[in-house]
Amino acid sequence: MSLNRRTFLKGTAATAGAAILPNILSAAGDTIKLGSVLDTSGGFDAYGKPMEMALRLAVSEINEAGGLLGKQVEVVAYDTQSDMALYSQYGQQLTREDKVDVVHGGILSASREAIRQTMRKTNTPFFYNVLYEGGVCDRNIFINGVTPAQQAAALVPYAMEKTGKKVYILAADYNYGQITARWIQKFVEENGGEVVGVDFFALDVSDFGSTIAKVQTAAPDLVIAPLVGGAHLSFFRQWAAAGMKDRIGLASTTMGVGNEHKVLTAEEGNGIMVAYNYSQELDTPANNAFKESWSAAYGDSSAIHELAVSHYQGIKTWAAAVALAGSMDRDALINAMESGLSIEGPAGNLSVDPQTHHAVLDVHLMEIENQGMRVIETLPQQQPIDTQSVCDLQANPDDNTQYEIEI
Amino acid sequence: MQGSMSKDVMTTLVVSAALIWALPLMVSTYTLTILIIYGMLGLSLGLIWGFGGIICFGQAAYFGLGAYTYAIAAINFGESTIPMLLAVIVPAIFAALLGLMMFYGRLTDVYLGVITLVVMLILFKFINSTAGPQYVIGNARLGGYNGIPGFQTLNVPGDPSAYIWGDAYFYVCAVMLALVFILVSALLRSSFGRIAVGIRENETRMSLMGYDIRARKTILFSIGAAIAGLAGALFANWSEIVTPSLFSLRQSAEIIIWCIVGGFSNRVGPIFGAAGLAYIKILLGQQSMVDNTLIMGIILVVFVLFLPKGLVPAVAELWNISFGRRKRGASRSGRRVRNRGKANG
Amino acid sequence: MAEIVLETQGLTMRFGGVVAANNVDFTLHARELRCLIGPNGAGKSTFFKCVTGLQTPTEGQVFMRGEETTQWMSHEIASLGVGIKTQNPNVLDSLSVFENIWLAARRFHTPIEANRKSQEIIERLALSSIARADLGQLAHGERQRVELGLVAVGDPWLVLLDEPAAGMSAEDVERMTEIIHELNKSAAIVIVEHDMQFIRSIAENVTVFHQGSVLMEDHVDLVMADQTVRNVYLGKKA
Amino acid sequence: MDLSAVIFIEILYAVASLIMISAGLAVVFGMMKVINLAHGEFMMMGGYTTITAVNLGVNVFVAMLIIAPLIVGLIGLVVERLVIRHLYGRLIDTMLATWGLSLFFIGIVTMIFGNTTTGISTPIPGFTVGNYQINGYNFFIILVAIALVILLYAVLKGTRAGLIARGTMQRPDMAASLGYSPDRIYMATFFCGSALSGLAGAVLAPLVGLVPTSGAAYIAKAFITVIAGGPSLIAGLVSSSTVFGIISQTFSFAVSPVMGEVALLVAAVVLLRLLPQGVTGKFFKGKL
Repeated sequence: MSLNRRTFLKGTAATAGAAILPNILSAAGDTIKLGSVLDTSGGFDAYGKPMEMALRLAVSEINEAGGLLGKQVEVVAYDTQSDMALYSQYGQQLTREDKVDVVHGGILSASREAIRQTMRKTNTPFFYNVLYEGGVCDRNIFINGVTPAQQAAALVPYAMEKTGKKVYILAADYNYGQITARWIQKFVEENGGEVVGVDFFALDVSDFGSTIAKVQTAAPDLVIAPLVGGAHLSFFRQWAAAGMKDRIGLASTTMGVGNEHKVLTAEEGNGIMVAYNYSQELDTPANNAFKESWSAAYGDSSAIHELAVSHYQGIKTWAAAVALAGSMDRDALINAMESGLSIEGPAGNLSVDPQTHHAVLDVHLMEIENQGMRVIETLPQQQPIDTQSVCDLQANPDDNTQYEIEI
Repeated sequence: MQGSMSKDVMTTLVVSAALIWALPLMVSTYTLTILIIYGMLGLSLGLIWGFGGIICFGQAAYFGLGAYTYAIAAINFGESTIPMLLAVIVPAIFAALLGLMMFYGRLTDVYLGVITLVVMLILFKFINSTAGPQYVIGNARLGGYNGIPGFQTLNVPGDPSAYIWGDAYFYVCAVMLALVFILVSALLRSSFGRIAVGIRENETRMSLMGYDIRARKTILFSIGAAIAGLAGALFANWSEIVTPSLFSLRQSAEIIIWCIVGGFSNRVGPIFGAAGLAYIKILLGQQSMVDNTLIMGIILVVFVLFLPKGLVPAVAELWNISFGRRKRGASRSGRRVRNRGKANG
Repeated sequence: MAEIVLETQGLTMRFGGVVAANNVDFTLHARELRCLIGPNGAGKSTFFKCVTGLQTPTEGQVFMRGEETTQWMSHEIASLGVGIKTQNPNVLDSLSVFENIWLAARRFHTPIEANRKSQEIIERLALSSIARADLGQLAHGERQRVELGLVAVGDPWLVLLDEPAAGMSAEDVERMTEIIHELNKSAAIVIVEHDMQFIRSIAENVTVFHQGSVLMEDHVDLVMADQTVRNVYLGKKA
Repeated sequence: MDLSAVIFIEILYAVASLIMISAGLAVVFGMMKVINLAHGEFMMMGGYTTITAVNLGVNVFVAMLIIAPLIVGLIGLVVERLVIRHLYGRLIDTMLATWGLSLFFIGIVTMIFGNTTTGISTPIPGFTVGNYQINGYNFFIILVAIALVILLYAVLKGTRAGLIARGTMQRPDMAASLGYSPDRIYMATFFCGSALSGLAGAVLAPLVGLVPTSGAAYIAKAFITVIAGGPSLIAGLVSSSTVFGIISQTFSFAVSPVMGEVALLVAAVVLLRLLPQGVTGKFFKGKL
């Protein structure tokens, strides 16, 4: 139980002041305004709430350290309530009415696309700090989540070595799932393996009985499951309930980014192989310090997840760039970001790839163990090779596409 | 009864002109635009349910269909005039075909509700499963769950590079809503509209009078879908992205809730219900103290307990009590909806 | 002999194992007035529903002015110029008397003509004082009268009435009788009725239904005097 | 051969789970003609009740079969007294109210439990059929569904309360004319309906990833099943669940789970087009 009532109230109480009064404070004009759009209620709040907490934490740390360019950072936050139309709405509100200096936010790819063009048109720098399918090429946006190639390149060889050569892919039926499945396929074949089946599932499918039987018919050694969201969690439970866990290996590129592994019981989750930028179990000084300050702000640190840390690191990267640029000018900021900037975050070193505006970061191979992610191996400084193969913002600064990468 | 249509048009024009002038002084035009679009969507359901007695749980289907039709056509044509027309025609034809199937199959009442709901869910699931590269219409990738971004938005007819956006777009939407409202008013005053109300009241009687209720319901249903489709196209232009959530159960439920809150069976109720609730939702998103789902839930429950007739009828009643003028339309509508409930129970 | 306006041949209606109407042959001539009588469950209402298109008979045929209407729906039959009134007052409760009648008139006339026609019917049926009232607020007798107005406004040549006098006061019944006679000047009329008093006051010929079939068809006085008919009634009703 | 056994069991499971998720809605709709849009959230609360009870050390079967229905039934009772009671006979007002309640419950549960609550594992191990492993818990759900149908039948057919209930279903005014307070009948019905929803949520809890918004996934399916079943409560529930379960599972195996769901929906359209009053509007008329 990660967010009990007491800690929740504490958490919200800490942020309440800033949340209620954005418009009043903004009249002053001597603050730097950071806009935030996240789903902190409704179906995607498991992702959004910890991200919002990370945002508040990062901003209060920045402000305690004296702010940026001598000004305090003020958060203008909107709850999109898991409603796609509200992204468009608040995207406009942030840029036209609140006239914020930067926007951090968006969770699902659709929500990013709903506001990306608005940000571009209004010259508002936009940070999308979420693991996603890769391929966005736009000088106005910075993305620091891991992309499929970064994950699959690490996860597939490890999982195949541990289990065997025959792989079955079960993926969420949307952009992320489709693209990730292709990358998995590529890496399986590069490693001398064979993909014996690929199935896609709409995000509201929650009954996997027939799928589990089908997988057994194909008799793979390994199942890789980039499944997304609450309904898809049912797969992992039904897989365990059928007693499949000890027969066929299971790996995922998504399970756990929203702390899903804490919804599964220990016996259901144990042994699932994953690869991310962050794990709560990462035993580094940076992570321990981060967990401590999180606990100090919110009571305990169990709500932290991959996306929250990405968000935290995104804000810290932005702050570092503002300090380096020495002004709030958009082009100065972008130049600073492109200067090979890097920060040390809870998940390790993170640097900005000037060519793609994506991130070069550590990818950790992990196994789920007792509702935590045990780090097995760290692959340092992985390049976003998928996006790099299509996007070069140095050569084409006016590019404004989300590429679908041919493999 | 006759002759007051011109008065009706005048009132609509004056009131909408006043609102178009006054509201932007208080709320940003961008926000107003979406409120207007939702208002039009509410009106589309109010027309078929409130005045036609067609219980439709899937009105979002035509909203989504309009938006997708627009997006797909705009990508292929590279301009907006034909796509706007298609966005009205395609949902209307779709609804007409569905209506033929439903009404000629003698489906009524809650069974209609289920069919419309199911058809919407089928569309939702279909659009959701089109993420793969094989789902292409012309140059437009359907994009599955992530939807379709990046299509041509509204332009001056004949000049694809003259975009209508920002404040201008608000005025376009406002005028569109006023036009639709006048057309709906005219429709309801016409024989067709009065016969539709008769059918809502008592299908058997109307068919014993010699009216083919199947054909008339199909036409009305199709008109409702056309309006929803227009709202969908306007939405697509506003948000610049269309996603399958337009077809979702939640979207459909919200449309019904707007209409109930505003009051069925009067033309302005669904418009104000939609705009009001959507505005509350937008305002709520600015706080993160208490879960917004919870607040919305409490608002709705309190509302139904204390203003059971809907907002506009309640206001009208208050007006009547204060000024003592009996206005049949308003008081009657409240009662009718209740009666229908009783007939089912 | 006048033209035959309504005819059924071998009309049969089954519900599962129950035969509600059995092989009914029925003929009605222009401007004739006929009552259908019989105890409860005798099949007269089923017969009425089959003829008016509210139900489709299992077997047999229905003809109106020589045209077969067996499979037709109610609105198609009504469009021929047939006025129909069902058992319970079947009106538009939340609309006014005028609006009700106007809607019926509009089916056969232009809007302006319909206005005139509605006004005329309202005056003829002495409904002027309540023309603006909603039907839901009216007394039972008034609602029945309005429904007759709905039937009359289309200038029908055939009128089918199911229990028009049910639950009405003596005064209302008297008025109803007048209206029916008035209608009968131009239309053939079939009335399904229980109330013998009313039948005697209005009809000459009656058809007696029993157990789904036609038991007897003759002048009302002869029928009333018939021992079989009396047995059927007394046997069933005792 | 093994595969066909597996398919057969999965079909039985699909039918059983449809019966489970629709029963609560069927009772409330059948008796009161109230479309309870908070039905899914009652199920969700049944799941959370079970998890909480198990964490407090209660035996998992006791938690699922007794505590969850009881608690959710009581919540239903409170809701009925405070809100629904005022809205009887007003179909669309109750829709508005129950939609509001569903949002309210999602919010409350989120505030209490957060959105990452550890679930419970299935209490029954996996099961081997030839070369296949299947979910042993499926059998439990099938058994519970059968028991539920028998129980419903026994109550409606064999008890005085059942008799009153059947009377009320056919003629809402009849119970009143026999001297029973409709108020109390409705109260009892809503309690039973909520308890059944709670039971369904509890029994399915070990198989789904439970989050506060889980309920939304059930309401449409349950509603479609209930309406397609038609006026007879038990016969309708069983017949439409059977039709839909077989069709959706067959398509799930033959094509994909998404096609399974689409097939279910298409079947619903075809079914209602052919039988506009639902399955039992035409067959099993007048049966329970």
